[in-house]
Amino acid sequence: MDFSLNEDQELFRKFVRKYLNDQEQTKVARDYIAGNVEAVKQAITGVNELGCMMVNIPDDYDGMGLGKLDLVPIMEEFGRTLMPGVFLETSAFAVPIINQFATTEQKQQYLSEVASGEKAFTIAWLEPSRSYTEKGIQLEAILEQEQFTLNGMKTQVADVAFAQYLIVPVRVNGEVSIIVVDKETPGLTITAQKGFDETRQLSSIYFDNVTVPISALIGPLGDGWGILQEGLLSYNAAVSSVCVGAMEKIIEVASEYACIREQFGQAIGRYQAIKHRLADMKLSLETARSLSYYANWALETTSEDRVEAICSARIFATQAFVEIAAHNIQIHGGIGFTEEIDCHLFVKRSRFYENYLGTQAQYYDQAISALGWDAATKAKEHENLLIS
Amino acid sequence: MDFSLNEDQELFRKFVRKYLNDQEQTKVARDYIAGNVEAVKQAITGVNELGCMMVNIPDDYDGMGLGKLDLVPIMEEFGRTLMPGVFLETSAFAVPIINQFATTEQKQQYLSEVASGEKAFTIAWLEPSRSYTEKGIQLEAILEQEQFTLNGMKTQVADVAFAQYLIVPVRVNGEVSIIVVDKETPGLTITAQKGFDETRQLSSIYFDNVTVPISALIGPLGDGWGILQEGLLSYNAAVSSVCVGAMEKIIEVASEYACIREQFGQAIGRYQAIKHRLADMKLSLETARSLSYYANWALETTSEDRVEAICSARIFATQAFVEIAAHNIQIHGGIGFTEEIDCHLFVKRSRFYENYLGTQAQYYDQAISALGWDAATKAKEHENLLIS
Amino acid sequence: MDFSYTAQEEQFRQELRTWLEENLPEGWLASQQLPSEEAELGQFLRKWQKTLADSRWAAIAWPEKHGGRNATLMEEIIYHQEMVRVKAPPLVNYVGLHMVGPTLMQIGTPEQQEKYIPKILTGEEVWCQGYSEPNAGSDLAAVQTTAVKKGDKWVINGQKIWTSFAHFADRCFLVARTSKGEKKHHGITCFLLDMNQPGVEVRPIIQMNGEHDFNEVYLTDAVAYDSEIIGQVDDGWRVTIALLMHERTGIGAQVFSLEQQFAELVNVAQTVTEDDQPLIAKPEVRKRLLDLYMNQRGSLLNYYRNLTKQLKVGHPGVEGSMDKLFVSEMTKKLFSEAISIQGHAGMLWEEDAVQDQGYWQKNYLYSFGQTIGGGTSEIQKNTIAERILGLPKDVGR
Amino acid sequence: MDFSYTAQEEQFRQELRTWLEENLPEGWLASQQLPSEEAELGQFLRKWQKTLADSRWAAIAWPEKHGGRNATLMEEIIYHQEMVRVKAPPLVNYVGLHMVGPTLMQIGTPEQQEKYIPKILTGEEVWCQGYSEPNAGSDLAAVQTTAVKKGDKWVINGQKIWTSFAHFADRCFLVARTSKGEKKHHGITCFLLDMNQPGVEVRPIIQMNGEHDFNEVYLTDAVAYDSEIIGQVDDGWRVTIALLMHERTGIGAQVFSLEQQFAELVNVAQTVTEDDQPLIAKPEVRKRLLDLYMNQRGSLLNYYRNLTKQLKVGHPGVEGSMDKLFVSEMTKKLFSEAISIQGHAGMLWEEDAVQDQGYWQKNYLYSFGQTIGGGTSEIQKNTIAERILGLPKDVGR
Repeated sequence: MDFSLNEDQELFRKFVRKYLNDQEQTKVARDYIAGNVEAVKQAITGVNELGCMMVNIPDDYDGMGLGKLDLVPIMEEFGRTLMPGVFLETSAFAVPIINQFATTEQKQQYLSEVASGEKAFTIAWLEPSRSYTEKGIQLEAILEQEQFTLNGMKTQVADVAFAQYLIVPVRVNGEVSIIVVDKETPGLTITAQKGFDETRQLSSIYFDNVTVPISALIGPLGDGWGILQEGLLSYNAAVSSVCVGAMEKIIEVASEYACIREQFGQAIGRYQAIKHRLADMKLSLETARSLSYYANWALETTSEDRVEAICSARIFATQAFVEIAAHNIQIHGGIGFTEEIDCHLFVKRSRFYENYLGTQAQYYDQAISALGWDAATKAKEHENLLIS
Repeated sequence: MDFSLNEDQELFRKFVRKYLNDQEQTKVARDYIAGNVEAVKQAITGVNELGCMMVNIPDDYDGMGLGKLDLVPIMEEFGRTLMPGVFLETSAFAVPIINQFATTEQKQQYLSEVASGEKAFTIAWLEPSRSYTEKGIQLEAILEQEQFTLNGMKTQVADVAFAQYLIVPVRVNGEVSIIVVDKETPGLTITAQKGFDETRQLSSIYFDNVTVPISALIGPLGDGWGILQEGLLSYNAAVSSVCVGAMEKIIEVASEYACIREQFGQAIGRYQAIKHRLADMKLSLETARSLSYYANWALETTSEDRVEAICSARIFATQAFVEIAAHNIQIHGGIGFTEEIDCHLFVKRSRFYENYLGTQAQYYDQAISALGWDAATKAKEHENLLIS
Repeated sequence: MDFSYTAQEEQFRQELRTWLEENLPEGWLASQQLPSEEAELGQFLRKWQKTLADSRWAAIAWPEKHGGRNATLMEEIIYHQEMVRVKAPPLVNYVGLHMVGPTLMQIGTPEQQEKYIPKILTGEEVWCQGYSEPNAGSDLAAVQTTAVKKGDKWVINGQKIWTSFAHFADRCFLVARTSKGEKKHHGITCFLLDMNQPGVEVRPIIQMNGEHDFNEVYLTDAVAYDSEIIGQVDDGWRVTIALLMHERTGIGAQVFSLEQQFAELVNVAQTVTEDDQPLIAKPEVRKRLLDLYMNQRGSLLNYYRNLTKQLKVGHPGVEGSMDKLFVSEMTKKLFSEAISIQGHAGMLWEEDAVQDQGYWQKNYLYSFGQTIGGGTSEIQKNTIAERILGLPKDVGR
Repeated sequence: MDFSYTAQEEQFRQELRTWLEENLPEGWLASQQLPSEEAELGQFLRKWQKTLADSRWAAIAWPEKHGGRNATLMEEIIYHQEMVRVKAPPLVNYVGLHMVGPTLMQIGTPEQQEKYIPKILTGEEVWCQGYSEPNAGSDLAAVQTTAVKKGDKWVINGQKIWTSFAHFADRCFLVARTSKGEKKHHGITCFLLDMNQPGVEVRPIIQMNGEHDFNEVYLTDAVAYDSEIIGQVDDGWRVTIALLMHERTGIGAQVFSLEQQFAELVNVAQTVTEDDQPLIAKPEVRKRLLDLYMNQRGSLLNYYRNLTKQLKVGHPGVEGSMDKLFVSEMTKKLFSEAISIQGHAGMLWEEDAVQDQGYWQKNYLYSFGQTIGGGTSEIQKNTIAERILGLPKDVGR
C-alpha cells in the first residue's frame, strides 16, 4: 500500500514550483491578460526547459517515457499559478491520442516536436451548435485524392497563440474523424473572441477550403469519436490535478489572510464562520486530490474502474474548485472583489474548466454508464418488455 | 397589500395553541407511541370541540364555511406538537374533494359527520407497487348491480384508528375512480404495520370481496385521477403549513438550548457554527412560511399559479423540515440522539412527509409542467420534428 | 390576505409608467446602454436625475415642499417595481436622495437643510458615503480617519474605501474619529465634507468584472468647518445609524430585480440552444430552474410579508436582515446557475457572448459583491441569530 | 503508487478469512442476528470475544506475550476489512482491547498489567470508558466527577454519560477530578474503577432508533484504591489523551463499512421496485448514487493516503480529523439518501420494511450519533482549521 507520489515526482514538483515562484506566480497570467504574449511565451519556454513537455512522451521520440502520474505534480503546479498555455491540451490530450492511435511517422513528427518544446497543440472542437456531443461535430471534411478539404467553423478554441497544431474533429462521409491541422494552413482564419477568463484567450476558427493531406488523419477514418473519448480520459484526469493545485493555493492564501485580517478586534480566522468554511474547503481539496491521484493511477494502469474514477475526479474537482474559489472571495471580503488581488482569477478559471471539453452533466451520465447502472436499468426494461 | 393571516385566524391559532399547551404539547404524540390510543382520542375530541374540523366545511353542512387560509394556523399548531391524527387527510384531502365532487347527499352525510367531529377520513392509496403514480392504482372494483366489489390490497394507510372512512382509489373497468369505504365493512381486514415514525400508525388493508354501494363513489366514474390531483393540491398546501409549525417549534427549542448549554465556558449559541446554522434555519423557516401562506392563498383564490405555488411550498417546506430536524439533533449533541427528548420525533415526522402522497421528484415534475417548461420543450421538439 | 393594489396605487403606477415611457433616455428600452466613457457617464446620469427631479420623480418619499411627493410606503414599492421593470438608469445621487437628504431633514440644522437639500434633489451636488475603511469593514465603529480641530477648521486625515460614485461626488457624508472614547463607537463625528478640495483624492477600484463603481478616498489634511458637522461632535454614532435607517423599502429594488432576472433566465433557457435543442430541454436545467424559482418566489414573498408588518407597525423591522441575506445569496446563485447552464458557451464575454451581450457573465462576477457590501452575509446571520432568535453576542463584541 | 498487498499480507488475510468462516457464530453470515434479550446478548458477545482470543484474533496488535500477534499496521487494516466483510459481531470489550490494554502496557505498573491485561483479552473483564459527563462533552477537560482521598480509599462522586457497554462492563477507565488546578485540565486523575460495587449505578440511555448502546453511570461514594490509579495523581490529562492515541487505524473500520454500505445501497436501488421498475431506473436516484459514490470513494482514498503517510512516519497524523469528519458526515448522508430513494416505503420498519428488515431505517437514525460521538463535526473542523491550516484558537479556549 503506497498511495502517494514518489520521490522523483515530488522532486520534479519542486523544480517546477521554484521556477514558477521565480516567475512571480500569477504574474505570467497577468502578463497574458495585459496582452504581453511574448512574456508568457518566454515563461513557457522556461517551463519547457525543465522538461515538462517531455514527461509522458516515449523515449523513442525524445521524451522521458514516463506516465500519467508523473504529470500530476506538474499539473498541480500549473494550477497553483494559473499558468497560461496549452499544456493540458498538448500533454494530456494530443500526446496520449497520438501515442495511442497515430502512425510511427506521425509520432516521429508530432511527439518529437512537442518533446523539444518547439510546438504544441490545442483543440478545435466546439461549433456553433455549442455542444460536446457527437452530433455537435458537423465541420465537413471531404476526402479526395489523398487530401481532406475542410469547410466550416470551430469556436472557443483556447490559446491558439501558444499552439502550432489544432486537433480538429471533423465529419468525413457522415462519420467523425480526427485531423491535425497546422494553424498556418491557407484558408484558415483565426478571430479572437472575448472571453470570461482572461487567462485563456479564445478564438473562432473559420475553415474555408482548407486542404490537409491524408497523413494528418489520426487513427482510422470514422473512429474519431472513440479517439476523442480516450483523449478526454487523459484530459480529465489531468484537469482534476490542475484544479487541485489551484485549490491548494487558494486555501493557503485564504488561511493566511484569515490569520492577519482583523475585525471586531479578532483575526477573522477565529470566527467559526470563516474557520469552519476553511476546514470544509480543506477537506474538499484533499478529497479532490485523492480522487485525482487515483484517477491518474487508474489511467496509467488501465484499471477496470478508470472511466468512473476519472469522471468522479473531474466532476468533484471542478465543482470543488468553483465553490472554493467563490468562498475565497467571501473570506477576503471587499478586497476579494477587486481586480487587484488574485481571487477573481481563480473564480474565472474555475468556471472555465466547469464545462470545458464536456459538461458536468455529460460526465455524470458517463460515470453512471460506466458503473453499469444504466445497463442494469436497460436489462430490466428489456426484461419487462419480454414479460409484457 | 396585506400578506399576513388576519386577526380571526391568529385568534383561532391562540385557542389551538393554548389547548395543545394544556395537553403538554408532544405528550399526546408520546401517548400514541406508548399505545395509549384512548388518551389520543380524548385529545382529538378536545381539538374537535374547538371547531378545528368545522373550519372549511360549508355552513349548510354544519361547518364554519371558511377557507383554506383559515386552516393554516391550525395546521401550523398541529405541526408544532406533532399532533397525531388524520386532520390533514380529513380536512385537507377528503373534505375538499367531497366538497368539490360529491353529491348533495354525500356532502350531507360525510361533511356533517366531519364537522361534528364524529367521523374522520384517511387515505388508502399505496399498493404493493409502492408508487403514487396512476399506474400504481390497481385495486380492482367490479361494478355490478349498483354496487362495487373490491378485491386487493392497500398498504401504509395512516392512522386508521382515528378514521371511520377510507378514501380508496380503485380501478373500475381499467380506469381510476374514488370510493369511500367504511373501515368496518365486512371483508375488510386491517393489519398493523411497523413504522419508522411511531407518531403515525401504518396499516395494510386487505379487501376480500368488500362490497360498497354505488353511492360511495365520489365524482364521475373514471375521473378518479383528476379528483386525486385536486385533493393533493389541498393536502400539499396544508402539509406545508404543518411543516412550518414543526420547524418553528424546533427553532424555538434549539435556540433556547443554545443559550443555556455551555461548552468551553461559553453558551454554544455564541459559536458561529451553531449561531449561523440557527440563522440559516430561521431563514428557511420563514421562506417556507411565505411559500405556504401563498400556496394556501393561491388555492383559496384559485390563482393561475396555484399548481406551481403549491408544489413549491410542498417541496421547499418538507425538504427544509428534514434538514432543520437533522440540524436540531446536531445542535443538541448527544442528548439530541436519545429517545428522551423530542428531537427524534421531529426527524421521524419530517421523513414521513417527505414522500407521503407523492414523491419529491413527482412534485418537481408537476411544478415544471405547470410552469410550462415542459410545454416549451415539447413545442420545440415538435417543431424540430416538422423541420427534419 | 390580499395582494391587490388600491385604485389610488394603481393610478400612481400608471402615472409613473406613462411618465417613464415619455421621459426615459432615448432608445433606453431597447438597449439600456450607458456611456462607457466616465465623464460622459457622469453627465448622462446627472441629466437623468435632473429629469426625474423636474417631475418630482427623484425622491418621491420626500415632503412636497422639498420636491417630493410625500409618497406612501406602497408608492415607494411601486416606484421600485416600475424602475426595475424598465431597468431605469441608476440614480447617481442615490446616497443623497435616500440617505443624506432624509437625515438632514431629521437632524440637520435649518441652514444645512436649506443649503444642501435642493441640490441633492436635482443632482447638482452628488453625495457619497464615507463610512468603510480598510480596517473598518464589517466593524464599522473601528474607523480610524481622524478629524482634529485647529482654529475654526477641522483637519481630516485618513482613508475611506468602497465609496460608490465618489468619482462623481461633490460632497461626502463622512464618519471620522474626533476623540478616543471609552468604547470604540464613542468619539465619532459626522461631517458633510466638500469633495472638491485639494486634501481629497479619489482613486478608482476596478472590480473583478472590469467595471468601476467604487473608490478609495484619501484624505490628507482635508478641511471641514463646524457648520459642516451634522449632529453633535463626538456623538456621531447615532447619526451614522440614523443615516442607515432611512432606507424604508430595504432591499426591495433587489428583490424585484431578482424576480425579473429569473424570468429572463428562463427565457435564456428557452431560447439558447445546444444541438438545436433549447437548454430547458435538459432535465437538469429544468431542475436547477425550479430550485431558483422556489427560492426567488420565497425571497419575494418574505419581502412582502415583512412589508406587511412594516405597514402595520410603521417602521422597518430587523427582518430586513433576512431579506438582505436571502436576496444577495440568491442573486449570486442565480447568476452562477446562469453561467452553468450555458455550458462552455458561458465563457464568452460581452459582444461575443451568445446572449444579452454577456449580461449574465458580467453580473455573475458583480454578484460576488452583494454578499459583502451593505453588511456581509456573516454579519446578517449574526443579526438574525442575536436580534431575532435571542442568541448571545458574538466573540469580540 | 501501489494499491497491492504483499504476499505476506495476502496470506494474513487468507488465514483470517478462513478462520472466520470456520469460527463465526452459527448462521452468522446468513442473518447477523444478535440476541435481542440483553443478558443473552452479553453472553453471546463475551463468547465471541473468547473465541477470538483463543485463536489470538482478539487483539492482533498486542505483543505475542500478551496474546496478540504483534501485527503490523497493514495487518490491522486487513483485519478491519475482513471483519467488515463478514459484518462480524461487535467486540464487547473494544475499550479494553483497543484503549485500556495498550495504555496499561504503556504506563501501567507491572502489577496492573498482570492483573488486568489477561482478562481484557478473553473478555472475562469487560471495560468501559468513563470520560464524558453531562457538562463535559466536547469540552472533556471540564469533568466534575470528584475523587477524594479518605484514608486508604478514594471516594468518587459524580455522573458519567455516553458510556458504551457499561451495562456489560466490569471495570471502568474513569477520569475524575482530584484537585482544582490552575487550568481545567490540571488536577485530573485516571482510575481503574471496579464497576461491581454498590456505589456504581448504570442506567440505560435509549437511542432514537430504539436500541441501547449507551448508559449513564452514577457514582455515589464509589470506591477506588491507590493501586487502581494509572499514571500519577493529578496528572491524568496526559493519560486521558494517551488512551485516545492508541487507535492507530483511526476510523478505518467505518471507512470500510461505508464502502460496503454503499455497495449494498446500490443493490437496494437495483432490486427494490416501484411500479415494477427498479429504483435505479429513476434518473434522480442514479444522480444521488453517483454523488454518494464520489464521496465514498473520496473518503476511502483519503484514508489510504493518510495511511500511507502513517506507514512512512510511524504514527497517525492530525489528518485523522478529516477522516473522522468526512466518514461520519458521509455515513449520515448515505443512510439519509437510503430513506429518500425508497419513497414512502422508506417509512416501514423492521420486518415490515421492504428491504433488509429495516436495516436502512434503523441505521439512518443511528447515524445521527456519528457526527456527535468521538468528537463532534464542529470539533473536527476546529482541529482541521487550527492544527492543519494554522488558524487561531477558538473563542473560549
